[in-house]
Amino acid sequence: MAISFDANPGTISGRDEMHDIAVNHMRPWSRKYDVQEHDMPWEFVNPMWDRATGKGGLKLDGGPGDGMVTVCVQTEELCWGDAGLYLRSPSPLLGGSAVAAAGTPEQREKFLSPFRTGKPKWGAMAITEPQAGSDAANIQTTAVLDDDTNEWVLNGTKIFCTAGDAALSHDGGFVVVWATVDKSAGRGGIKSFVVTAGTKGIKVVGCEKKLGIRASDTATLVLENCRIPYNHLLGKAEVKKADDSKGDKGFKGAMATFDASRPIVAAMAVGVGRAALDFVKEELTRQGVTIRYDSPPTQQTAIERDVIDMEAELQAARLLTWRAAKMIDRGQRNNLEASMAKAKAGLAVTKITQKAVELLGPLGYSQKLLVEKWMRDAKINDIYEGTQQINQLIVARRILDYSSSVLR
Amino acid sequence: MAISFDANPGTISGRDEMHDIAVNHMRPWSRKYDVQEHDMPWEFVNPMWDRATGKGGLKLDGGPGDGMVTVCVQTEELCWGDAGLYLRSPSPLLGGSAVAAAGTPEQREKFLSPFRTGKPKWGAMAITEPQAGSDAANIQTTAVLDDDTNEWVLNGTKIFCTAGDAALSHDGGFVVVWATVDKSAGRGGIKSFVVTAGTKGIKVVGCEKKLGIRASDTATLVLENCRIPYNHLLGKAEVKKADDSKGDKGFKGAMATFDASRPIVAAMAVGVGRAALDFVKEELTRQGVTIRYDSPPTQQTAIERDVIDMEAELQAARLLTWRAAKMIDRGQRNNLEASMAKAKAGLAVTKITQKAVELLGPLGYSQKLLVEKWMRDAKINDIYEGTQQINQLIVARRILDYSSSVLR
Amino acid sequence: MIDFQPTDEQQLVIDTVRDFAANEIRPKARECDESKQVPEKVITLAHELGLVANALPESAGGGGERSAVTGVLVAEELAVGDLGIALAILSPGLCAYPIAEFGTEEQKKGLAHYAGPRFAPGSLAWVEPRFDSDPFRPQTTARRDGNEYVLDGAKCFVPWLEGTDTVLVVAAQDGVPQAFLVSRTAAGLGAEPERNMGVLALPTAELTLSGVRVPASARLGGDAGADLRRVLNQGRVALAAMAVGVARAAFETARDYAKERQVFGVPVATKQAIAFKLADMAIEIDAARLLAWEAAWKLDRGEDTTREALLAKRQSQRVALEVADGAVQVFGGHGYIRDYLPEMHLRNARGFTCFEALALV
Amino acid sequence: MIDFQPTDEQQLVIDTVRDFAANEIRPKARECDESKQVPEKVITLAHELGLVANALPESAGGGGERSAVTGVLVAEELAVGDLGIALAILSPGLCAYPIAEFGTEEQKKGLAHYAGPRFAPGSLAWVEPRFDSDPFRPQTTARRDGNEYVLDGAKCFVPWLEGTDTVLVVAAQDGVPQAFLVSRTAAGLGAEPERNMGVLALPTAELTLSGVRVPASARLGGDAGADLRRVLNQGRVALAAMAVGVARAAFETARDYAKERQVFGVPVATKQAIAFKLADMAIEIDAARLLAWEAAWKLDRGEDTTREALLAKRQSQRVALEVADGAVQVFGGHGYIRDYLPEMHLRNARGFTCFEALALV
Repeated sequence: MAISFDANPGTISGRDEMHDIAVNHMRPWSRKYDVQEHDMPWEFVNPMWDRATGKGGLKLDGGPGDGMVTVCVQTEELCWGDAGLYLRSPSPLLGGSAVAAAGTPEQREKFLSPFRTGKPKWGAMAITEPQAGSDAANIQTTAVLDDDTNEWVLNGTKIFCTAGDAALSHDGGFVVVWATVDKSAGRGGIKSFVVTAGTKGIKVVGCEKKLGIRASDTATLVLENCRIPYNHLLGKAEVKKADDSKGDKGFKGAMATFDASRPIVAAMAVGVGRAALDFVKEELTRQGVTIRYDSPPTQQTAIERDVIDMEAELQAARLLTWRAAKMIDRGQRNNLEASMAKAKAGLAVTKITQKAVELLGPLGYSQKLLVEKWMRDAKINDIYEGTQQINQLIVARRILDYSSSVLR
Repeated sequence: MAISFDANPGTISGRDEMHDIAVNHMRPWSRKYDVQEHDMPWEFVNPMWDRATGKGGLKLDGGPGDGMVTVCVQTEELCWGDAGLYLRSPSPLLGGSAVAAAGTPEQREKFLSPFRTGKPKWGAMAITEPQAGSDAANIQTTAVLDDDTNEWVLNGTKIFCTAGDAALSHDGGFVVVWATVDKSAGRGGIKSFVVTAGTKGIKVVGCEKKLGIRASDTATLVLENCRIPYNHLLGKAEVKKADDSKGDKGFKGAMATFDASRPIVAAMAVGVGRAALDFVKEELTRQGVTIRYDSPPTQQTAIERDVIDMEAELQAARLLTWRAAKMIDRGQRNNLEASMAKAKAGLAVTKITQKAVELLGPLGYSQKLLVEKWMRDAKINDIYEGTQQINQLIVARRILDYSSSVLR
Repeated sequence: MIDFQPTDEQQLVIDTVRDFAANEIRPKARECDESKQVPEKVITLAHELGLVANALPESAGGGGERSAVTGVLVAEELAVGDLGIALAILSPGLCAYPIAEFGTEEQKKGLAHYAGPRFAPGSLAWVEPRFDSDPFRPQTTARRDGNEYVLDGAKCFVPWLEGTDTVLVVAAQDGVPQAFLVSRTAAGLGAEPERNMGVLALPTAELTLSGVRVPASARLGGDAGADLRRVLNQGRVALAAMAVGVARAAFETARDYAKERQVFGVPVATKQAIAFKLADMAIEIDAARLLAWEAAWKLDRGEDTTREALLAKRQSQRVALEVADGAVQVFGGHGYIRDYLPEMHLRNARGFTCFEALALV
Repeated sequence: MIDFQPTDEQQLVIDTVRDFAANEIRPKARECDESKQVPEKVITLAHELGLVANALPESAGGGGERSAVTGVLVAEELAVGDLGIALAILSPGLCAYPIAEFGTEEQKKGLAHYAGPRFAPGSLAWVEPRFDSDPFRPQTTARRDGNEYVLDGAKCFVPWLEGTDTVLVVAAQDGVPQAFLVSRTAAGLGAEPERNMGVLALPTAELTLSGVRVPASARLGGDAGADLRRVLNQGRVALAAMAVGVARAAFETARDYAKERQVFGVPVATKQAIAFKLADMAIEIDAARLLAWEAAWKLDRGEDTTREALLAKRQSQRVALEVADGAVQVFGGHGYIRDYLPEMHLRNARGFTCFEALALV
């Protein structure tokens, strides 16, 4: 092992393949599905599904030990194409991550194998509730075991469920729902359950109208006596009563899903930021404005400095992302590094895309170009999967060695 | 009354007079007393004292209703000259503010009139203690009334006492010491006392070596059975037991001194910031670099933008300062606005002076020029009289209408 | 004397407009943003307040009380309600103010149109649709040809309300910016409705001018011309105040939400990370406002205000963006959805860097 | 494969230097800053670690393991101890590295001097004493005159340790930067000790060169010359790593203080305003480090690294300043006094924007 920034050939070919999809199947439809909010973007979904399920399939592995790095590189590429469409990718998405992380081999086979064949399908994860916000420990959705039928009965409301509508309205899809089996146990009572498309008692009551990523369906789900088989529980049913400052293995296990998903979200952010930065640089070049990396101090233009700083910030975010991803590939705990990457990428890309709009003047603000859209899309990365502030809090706790009860 | 930025003639002549002192009696000695830390800068003190006590005296009033604004304008001017020397001005300084605000007419006459005649003298205020930091309510210095002698007996240690050494080592000087007469009363027990130069039981045990404002003596004082007459207490002896969320009139009264002093500290900051910005602009002009306020967007240089932003930030800080000062002249409560001015000025000027060093390249970093000194001097304004964070806290409480127990 | 207190009359105006913004404008803000339509009824009601007419000469039926300081006070309060609607309400001033200040006697006859009982929208075409649009050096040109001027070029962000009949077009004549009164129906004038990221309640157009001919008398100020730099500065000061208004709207929305929203069992406003962010917003908003006031005060003295207007606009547009972005963060997930206002404030705030002369004081 | 893990050998070097910085350098930092003297004994001890010699060719008695990546790992750790002392320790490389990479065979004979058992300071004169010092376009000139070069100009921030016998002077020859080996005692060479805001432990000089004559053989690389842009980039990457080191020193100091310091009855680190500030510091430090690593890695591949070195240096010098300033704030009043380290970190951090080539990797 040695410090290296040389991507594996598999990573590079995976990136190139995604770039091809981004250019041919995403960019051409970006504006259409920004305007036609929530419509299913079949022009993107169909070829994406064909690639994923076709011969050769999508390469999701860059080679030995580089799997998650490759996923991040590919994610960046797709979100360079269009972050909203990316989130409508026919795939298990975060629901898949949860099943992969916490499911038994049988559960993985049962819920994930349909994604290798047939018609396009989607997975989703439902955590947030109307009154909980960032406070995942305060989940109100309940799961009660009906001993007679050996079924879990779920009740509650979930918001901000990305791809929740797509997941539930296409056969073979599923949503991983977080619910408590024992409110008195606090975090210890929180478990995750797989609810498949077609299950009775779960329904999509609406999709949010959003600032950006409008191609993505952000669903509100209501569960009313929604019954699922016992073995749709991910992990163990046993509740560990946890005092506030330690324990919580179950909850921590569930939260650990974020350690895997945050680098991916960070990579999404980097992709959107790069889209904007690439475009700005190309446009400046077209307009005859050169970015010098060795300009005399008194002659450097404000634009040059802006672009140089944008490049540095983007690369900083990207490297933090890869580092957090690489730790997964190495089997190292990356809770701190994942939150660092997410916090940095969300903020950096918010600023980069906002600056991109400014640098292009009136053109940047116009919907004739996609730059204004990228600014709107980018902002989600500063918010979901833990806001900027939540990730700062996680980083702070780790560097200070404080528990969540000491620093909150 | 109307919105106006037209200074009174009295304000302008007061400013000009201070500018004259700054140019002739401060700038020439700036570097000397930066190097000879803590030495008494007589080259500045003597002419300053002569002006203050001479015929005509220092004009400290800009005209009806503009007294505090004029003080701020003059303070800016003197700190444009040298903030370290300014803090060694032979005057009652913050101690004077406390006496003026909380003292009886007799006390004012007794403690302040010596400052109109004789040899140079100094006043000071002693609040901070080694373990208290920003927490003024946690003062450990005690004042006990000796009923037999009708004297207060003070015991404790004070740090960060600006001009404390000068105040105690020159006849007629005094230090206003904050102490508690009843620890069980919390903030309600905190009172302020005047300890005059020559009093037994108070001694200066050292002066801090500092980043900047090295001409200013920042003293550590130890009070050991220091006895002072009963009537050296400022305000009433009565202790109001205060529950944590309201009451505290005594403490609040004491804290109100800050409402008057914070605009002055803000003005000091603006003065240092202006010194740096003026110099940068002059130097750029000398070097043939022009700052255009109407440059074409793609041709604006990074330096132009830096300077324009520095100007805007400095003026923003100045206007917030004047507003907070003007409210005092109007008899309005300015707790919010004073902290806003202090927070903004401290931070803005920290950044302005840091940027000034950068803009001058190697020259900025060299001690051949004063710019590096101004950067060091400026930083104090982000720290004393409540750090940036303390003032943000005060602003936050006010805008949210939260007490100090709810938001801390 | 240095003072920060509006006159009693100004305070009355502030209070009136603040109420109007809260009760009439704000409730329509989201709906107008989504439907991309200006609310006719609100505009009519606002017109009855006489905010623009008061500043027009008495000879034209106005109040004769033009004041840039009063202008910024009004502009901020309106923008707290909604930026797009505020710009629509103030649009008559885009033609009327420059005519009142620089117009020939003949041109001033048109002022009554804007001071009258019916709302008459105005329009000013300054910004140009290129990445390096330079307000001091328009590329749109005006060439004298006999007794006419011929205008060529392109403009964007041109307010284009229903009922607009005249647009004041800024063009370089021999390198110097001048303004020309152009009829909406002039031959060679094309107007395409625009779609931008924000300010959607205000209809705007991208104009193309291909050999548009106007009579010599259509040049603002006739032979004397006009001081377009001053008009630009009036625009920058107005926009500075409106950016402050947008920032204030975002701040107040975020503050109220933070006090209400419970997370981990307490209002999020009790968390230092949120409380300090709100404190910074409040400080920056007040600071930016004072810069706008100072620039306005200087405009009222008739002095060159290029520097002060630039400083005020730069500062307030930065503050508006940061505050709106911060408000989105305070709202968390809700900040990203269009049921709440912060995302709209963010989109609106981002526009200021490229806005010029969308309103005047 | 993309990877962020140093080799086992590098990890050993990191651990060794980290211990050395903590145990030998840091305890001397304040004293050396106040006395403006370099600690001879520490330098000698550091020399025994062979940090520079390891990177020199085996033919000269070195370890033959020049690696920019190893260089940034070492530079950061040393700078965590103290910037001025770190620069002194690495100073032999200022002459030795460029000679090893670009020197003629004759010049390389001098390398043994730097690889030997006794510490031999090096010196490189790049920055010039003017506000717009431009490392790519030095104004100091070299003119060929017969079998000699004549050097004219001025330099500043020139490391000038006791025992320095040769300084490598960067000068423009026909507009192209080249480097020349100049004896400390050369006629026409003046050296004035400098006093700057920070980095006081390192003795530096301002040089004046008035018709300084050196033999043609003194040009680095002889007829072939040297790639000074590469040397500059090596300097920028080294400085980037050292800025990360200064930032880390400030951060770690502030973090430890915040956990200890009680205010209002709890450690200040439990306050979000402080805790979030520390979190931001940690994030930015790690991000800046990775940029420095990437630039170093690219240097090791022999590619042009102008862009990456610029990005890394800009980012890390900004981070160093912000973190040091933040550390002063975390310390409050104590941050301003010289009994604690943050004020020194702030002074040192501020220098990076004008530093060039004070150390090389």
